[in-house]
Amino acid sequence: MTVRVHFYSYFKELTGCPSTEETVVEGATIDQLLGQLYGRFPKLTAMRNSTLIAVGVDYQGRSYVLKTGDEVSLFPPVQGG
Amino acid sequence: MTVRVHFYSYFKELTGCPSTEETVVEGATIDQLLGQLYGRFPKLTAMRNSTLIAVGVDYQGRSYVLKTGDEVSLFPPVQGG
Amino acid sequence: MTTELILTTDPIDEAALIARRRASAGMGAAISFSGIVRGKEGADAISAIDYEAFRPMVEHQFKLLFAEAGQRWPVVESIRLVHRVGVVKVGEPSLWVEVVTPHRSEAFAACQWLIDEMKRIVPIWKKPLL
Amino acid sequence: MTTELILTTDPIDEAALIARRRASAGMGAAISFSGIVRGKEGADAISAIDYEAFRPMVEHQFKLLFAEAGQRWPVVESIRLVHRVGVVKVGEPSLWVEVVTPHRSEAFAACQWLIDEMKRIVPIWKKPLL
Repeated sequence: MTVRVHFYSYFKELTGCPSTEETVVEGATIDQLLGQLYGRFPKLTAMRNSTLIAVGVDYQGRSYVLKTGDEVSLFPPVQGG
Repeated sequence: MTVRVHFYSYFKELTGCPSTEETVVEGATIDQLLGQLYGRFPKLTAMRNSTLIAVGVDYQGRSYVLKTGDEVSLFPPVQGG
Repeated sequence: MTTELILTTDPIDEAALIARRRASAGMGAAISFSGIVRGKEGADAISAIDYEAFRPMVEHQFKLLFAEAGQRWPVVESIRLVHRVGVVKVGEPSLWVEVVTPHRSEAFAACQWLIDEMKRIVPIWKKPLL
Repeated sequence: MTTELILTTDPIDEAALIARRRASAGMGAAISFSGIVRGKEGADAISAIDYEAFRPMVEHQFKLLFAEAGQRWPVVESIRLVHRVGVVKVGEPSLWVEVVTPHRSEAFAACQWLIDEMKRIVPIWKKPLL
């Protein structure tokens, strides 16, 4: 199955794109998705410990099980204000 | 010697006047002045433990030694805001 | 640090005060607090509060407080404070305080400290009107 | 509790926001905080900050924060928050928050909590412009 992944802030520079599609196996977790993305976008790995993850408009942890149609967003620490 | 004493807020109601003159001995302290005033204005005694005292525009304690021309102000706890 | 104190019988024009705000390029935070007359004093409904001020002492005590605020938070660039005297109707602000600082934590701290100290030592009193 | 969130590319008109403030007769405190773009980011002089927002998530996360603020401080009557997106020049506010409560302690506490939480979870990012 395929999920769309969006990048925000300087994650776009690290990946070179604002979003991408990634094919994962049924029942894959965000952790597995991240593993695949780190293979495609090695510069993202430097941010491994400070990457925030959302599915839709809610934060999710790495054990979240992906569903078809999920829109995943990855971004660095937020800086509003 | 004579000092002028001003009353603020409901202290004016308790004394019936906004200010008064009081004759005190040379070297008298505010404590002695208060003793005399409590004689003249017995209703003030009820506020004995919550009376604020200023000489001019500065707070003073009861041991302050009065000088000729001092303007003393007595008032209840303040309530700005 | 610049400071401004206004004691006035006129309504506080918050929009005009905001429009006059000055902040240098290093300032990142401006807090303004409005203290508004509530419709009740204890259990009683009131229509207004009559504020009495011992003006020269109010001015002097605020000057001392502003100076102490500047020592406690040397980064404060500006403090402005307006307090109504006389009759202030329910729903109108009786107090407006603004503090401008580089970062928000000092603005919040200094503004709260200033109001707390004002309520402790600045000779202003309230008389509720029914 | 009423809440209002505005994400806008336009300058924040604080005076107009103040003029639109509504507070019932039980409210005694209104705090407004303005976060202003500073002229330096670290050691570098900058001219502006470009704010990027993941808008639908920003709106959702603020909704969650407003609801939690209402649970933590049930006396809060109104929260209004405006955040700029896009380029904000040095000296202009990028954030404006107002909290209206019966007494000042809750206004200060809720306003600070809201800004702290915003900086923790609301997906907005800054890019300094030289």
